[in-house]
Amino acid sequence: MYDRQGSDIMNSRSILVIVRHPPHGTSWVREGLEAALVGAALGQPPTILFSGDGVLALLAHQQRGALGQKGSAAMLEGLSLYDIEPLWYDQRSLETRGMEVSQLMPGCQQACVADLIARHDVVMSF
Amino acid sequence: MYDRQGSDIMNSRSILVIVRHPPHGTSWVREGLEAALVGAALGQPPTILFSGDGVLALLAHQQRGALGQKGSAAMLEGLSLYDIEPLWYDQRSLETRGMEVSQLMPGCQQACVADLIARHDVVMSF
Amino acid sequence: MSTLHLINRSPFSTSILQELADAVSEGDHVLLIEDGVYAASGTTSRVLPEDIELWALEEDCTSRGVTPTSDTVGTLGMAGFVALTASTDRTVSWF
Amino acid sequence: MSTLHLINRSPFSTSILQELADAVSEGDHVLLIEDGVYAASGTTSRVLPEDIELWALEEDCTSRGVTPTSDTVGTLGMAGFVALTASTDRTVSWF
Amino acid sequence: MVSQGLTYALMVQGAPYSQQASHSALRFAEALPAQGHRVATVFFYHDGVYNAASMMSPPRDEPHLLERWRALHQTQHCELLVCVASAVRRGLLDEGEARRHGHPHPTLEAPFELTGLGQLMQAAFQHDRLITFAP
Amino acid sequence: MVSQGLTYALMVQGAPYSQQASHSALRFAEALPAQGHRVATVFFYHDGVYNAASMMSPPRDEPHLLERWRALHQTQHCELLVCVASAVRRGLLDEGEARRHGHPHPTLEAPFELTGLGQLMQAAFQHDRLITFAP
Repeated sequence: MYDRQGSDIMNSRSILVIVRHPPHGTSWVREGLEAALVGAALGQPPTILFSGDGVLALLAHQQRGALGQKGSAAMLEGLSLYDIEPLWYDQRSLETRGMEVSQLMPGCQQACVADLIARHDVVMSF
Repeated sequence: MYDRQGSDIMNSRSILVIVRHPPHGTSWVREGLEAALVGAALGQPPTILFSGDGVLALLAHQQRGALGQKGSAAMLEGLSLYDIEPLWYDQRSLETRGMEVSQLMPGCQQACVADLIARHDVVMSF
Repeated sequence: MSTLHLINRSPFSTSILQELADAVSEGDHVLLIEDGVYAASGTTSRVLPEDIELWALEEDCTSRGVTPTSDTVGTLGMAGFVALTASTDRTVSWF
Repeated sequence: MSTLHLINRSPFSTSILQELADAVSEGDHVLLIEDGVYAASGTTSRVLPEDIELWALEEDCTSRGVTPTSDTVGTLGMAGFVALTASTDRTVSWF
Repeated sequence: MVSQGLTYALMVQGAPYSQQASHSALRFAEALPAQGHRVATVFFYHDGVYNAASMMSPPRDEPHLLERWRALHQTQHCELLVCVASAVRRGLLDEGEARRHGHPHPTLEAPFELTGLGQLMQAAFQHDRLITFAP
Repeated sequence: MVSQGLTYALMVQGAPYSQQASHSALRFAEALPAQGHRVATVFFYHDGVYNAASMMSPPRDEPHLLERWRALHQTQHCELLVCVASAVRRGLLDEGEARRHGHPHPTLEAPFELTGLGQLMQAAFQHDRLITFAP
């Protein structure tokens, strides 16, 4: 599959994955992260941005769900191993949710959303 | 199926159907109305309340979707034939959406939501 | 006669709490479950009148790393959730 | 270099427009489709900066009985939707 | 806590694996007997009908929702009712519907049953409580 | 309007019959050729995978979404790719996956193909535009 296009095409297009939904209640966060991980495995780590309720996925001290649902915290902590770092977040989304930077897991960094979008060729939303 | 319980049980429990989602974009409105119609066919017409984005289902002059989707306007106009009337709406939801009563289809009436809920035995949400 | 109101969606991306504030009666209970528990910490739930009891489902708080504001929000296990549905007259889901 | 932002959810029960206001750049386009077209009438869309172009998909307005506020919102058919995705550099969906 | 046991109807409107509604409904239903109650009817509506997809094959380290519903049926003897209009358009057909639509094999099997909305309304009339688990 | 034709990838995340996403994606895709463009890849993810349910049987007066996707495949020669991880847990299995999980019959058929997320990322790298149709 990797051969289907030249690697110069691969390298010429940058991808931004935006996560805008909260973890646990739906599968959006996991699905966005899985797409990002596969991009990294193909040699092209996407940029990842948490905005809106997506910033709730960055809260420290999360656990598995009561019925054994995995959540997304473990995946997030592993992203840096695949050169997906930092975990960009929208500061305004944090503020409107009454959250402090100190509540976030390690590896998060404040983003300018408009700039991030303008700097990428393709944007995927989850 | 109708025989499975005595009609006195049937008549002793009142049902309120609350519609809180907009029409067209999802199937919630149609599904709520279909449940209400079946209740009426069983001889027990539910009360129906439009709140939140549900009030958008009451806008006059709606049409079918571009791909032939039916929408809900025709169903709403037929409810009175099944003794489901009036179409109760939450005035505050109307106001926060910048809507006027004059924009609604015929047969709508302002509700006190807290009272409606307290007066029914069972509430179904769509 | 009282009602249990279930909220399972994030209070930040929806206006459910504002809508609910007009729909509750004195003595009603509100239980936050699933993504609704994000309303359990901070000041989000202040739009609700003070004569209603506000609860959050403990297991959904735990998985999300949410600590309820203890003086305004009680926490319940699944047994408490069941008990609330039994002791109230009806349950309304807001989503 | 510009971006097309697609909005398909009701502006009344979500806070997407407020979030979008910080995410747009000068020259970007915003297209309201599906339940997003409820932002096309009235003053809902005023939170967006004035240097972006605001559009609503005509067929979704028609089915919903929505009349866009003509001095601030343009209407487009499906051909116009396609043309916007071609003339901008990327499309972002907000939902 | 309550001396007399109540019968419950649950309406499940959330799709499995994308939304928590099925998980919450199962957790709730499984907690009923400890207080003397039981779930009598589960009605699947909206995208909740997908809970009945008979070939559901989750990874081993994730909950198998269909098996959980089947276990609930066995322990509490509840009906698992699936809205027939919602199911058939989405491709969930029992043996009869499969035959009627010219397909050789069903995609929905017992203990799940395709039924009309009348069964939902009757469950609401008949049981002590109706609880909706939505997406 | 544009002199050179573009290739499009569509990501469809909305479930059929409960959300408008599939309808919007189809309307959009069908409008591409008039301006010289074409859809090269449709990738179904999240509850969008249910668009590929092979026994989907809507009432006659409603659009048959599976048939519309099939027609799109024929006219624009696009791939119809379904995320295999999302599909299998939800009970959508092609012949190989059905065999592997001990089921006698598939619930997903050509022209739909089960593929990994690598194909989604490659479509994003390869085609000129990616448009997401979400619930």
